[in-house]
Amino acid sequence: MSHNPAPAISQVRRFGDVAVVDVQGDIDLSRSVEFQQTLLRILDEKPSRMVINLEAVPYMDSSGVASLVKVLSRARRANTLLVLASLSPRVKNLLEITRLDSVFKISANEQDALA
Amino acid sequence: MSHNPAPAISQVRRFGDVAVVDVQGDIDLSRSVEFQQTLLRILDEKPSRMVINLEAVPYMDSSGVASLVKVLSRARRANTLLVLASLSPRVKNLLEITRLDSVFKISANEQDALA
Amino acid sequence: MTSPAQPLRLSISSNPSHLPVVRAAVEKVCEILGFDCDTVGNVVLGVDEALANIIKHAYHGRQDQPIEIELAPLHDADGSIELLIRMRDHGLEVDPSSIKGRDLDDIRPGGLGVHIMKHCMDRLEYRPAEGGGTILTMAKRFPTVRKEIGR
Amino acid sequence: MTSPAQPLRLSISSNPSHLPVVRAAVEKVCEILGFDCDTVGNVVLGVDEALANIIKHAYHGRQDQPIEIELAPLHDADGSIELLIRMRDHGLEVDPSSIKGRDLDDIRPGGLGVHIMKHCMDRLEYRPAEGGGTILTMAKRFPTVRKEIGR
Ligand SMILES: Nc1ncnc2c1ncn2[C@@H]1O[C@H](COP(=O)(O)OP(=O)(O)O)[C@@H](O)[C@H]1O
Ligand SMILES: Nc1ncnc2c1ncn2[C@@H]1O[C@H](COP(=O)(O)OP(=O)(O)O)[C@@H](O)[C@H]1O
Repeated sequence: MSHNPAPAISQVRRFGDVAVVDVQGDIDLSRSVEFQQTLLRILDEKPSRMVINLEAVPYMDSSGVASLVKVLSRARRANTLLVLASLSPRVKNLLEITRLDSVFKISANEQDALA
Repeated sequence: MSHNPAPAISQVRRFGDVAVVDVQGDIDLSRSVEFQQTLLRILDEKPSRMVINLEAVPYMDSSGVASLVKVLSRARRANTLLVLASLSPRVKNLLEITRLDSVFKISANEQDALA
Repeated sequence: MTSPAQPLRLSISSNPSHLPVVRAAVEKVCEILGFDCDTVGNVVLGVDEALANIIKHAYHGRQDQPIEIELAPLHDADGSIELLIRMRDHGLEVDPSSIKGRDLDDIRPGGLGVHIMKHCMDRLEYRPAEGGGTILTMAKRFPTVRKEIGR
Repeated sequence: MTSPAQPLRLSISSNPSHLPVVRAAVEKVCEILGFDCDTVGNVVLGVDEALANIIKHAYHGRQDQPIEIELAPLHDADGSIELLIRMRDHGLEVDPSSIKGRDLDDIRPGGLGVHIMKHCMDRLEYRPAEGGGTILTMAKRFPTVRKEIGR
């Protein structure tokens, strides 16, 4: 359909040196590159913690997961704690299938991710 | 896809001689015949009022509207008051386009329809 | 990052159970193009009514006949987009002038499809297809309203 | 009222922006067939991963190449349904034996698609197509669980 896809990151909220990133819409091959680039840019500011709120992401595929893995390894080097929050059932299923649910720190909701 | 479509009427609730009919799912050419037949069967019991609750109907096309017009004319002959309740935006739009919003008695919600 | 418009095609048989699938695809195309919610609803409705008429009138209710649907977004220089929808059947050829909506004041079941299609779309054109059948072209234009601020 | 199974076809170009449209269509097909929610999600994911691989590997990221997708529900005598999904590309022919998932313990971006497809589908078969390109056949079977009581 070849239109500018809507940006994956709808909002970044900052609480001290914690960044909470709101993601919006399906993350697939048409949006994962932009998704990753924006996340890496936020990481460049070296927050102590980065919470990726996936509540508004009904669907993700392996390209989105690959972006998250890339961001995780960069976060580790930068000493940023990366937390995924509010996974929808399909995103949760994807992380289980790829056995990455034990690699990422995952919180049921944003409060828990900030605790 | 040619599978038995799910029945259009998910439930009929009776309050004295009032029948409240819960409809579920899109009503289009693949389901409007069954939709109409079931409604006419309920009318055969000559309720004083029949409320068709369309809350769970995201979409309807002209075949669904045709069924409703058929049911309305039968209801008038049977002295049953027919009320459509809880229209979704698209169903409301359809009735406006076809100018049938002034022909049907329409209530914003079920309570109003029963009042 | 705007890429050129690329069409998408669906081939279904004239079975009403395929209509929800086409609606889902059309809805998603409109969403991706950035159409507002009311416009999406109208395009979906217009396409559904056109297909229902092909099934009922061009194929007299036969459920195993082919229908091809093409969805082609056209990006204009002024930034507006037109979605072009082409439907081809291999059924009864029809005199385009015979396809018209009825008087809405005459309240009876049926006879609303053409009226709805005209209301929902900007353009509507029936023409005989080479090799038999009919090509129906429908178009919906709308300005690009994609916000620059993240949504 | 059961009608015979009829296939539905989608033709897209190898543009990732078409993926959401295919997912919406596949999801609706699965819903109509009565698949449970988890199964629907897995079929949608399996199809999306297969298409992403065609775009990335068979077409090396070129966005204007053709992909055809066929969705065919097969009704078995025992009341179960198998959804057969066939995808055809005209790209680089591939040695089916070279397509395999990687070790999941090796945590790095990428290399997950084939593993996901195998997990999501019951059957998966790549074979060279006549005239070039590849045909990928995927199948998902599940028992009919449609309740007799209205839902
Ligand atoms: N695709 C078509 N092929 C042939 N005739 C058609 C087609 N679409 C519409 N018509 C004609 O136009 C008339 C009006 O159509 P419509 O407004 O949809 O009402 P209805 O389908 O309920 O009759 C139909 O009765 C039919 O004679
Ligand atoms: N449709 C295809 N055509 C050619 N090669 C493919 C295709 N699908 C997968 N492959 C090969 O299989 C490998 C594994 O694919 P996959 O598990 O999806 O991981 P990734 O795509 O991230 O490399 C790919 O790297 C590629 O070499």
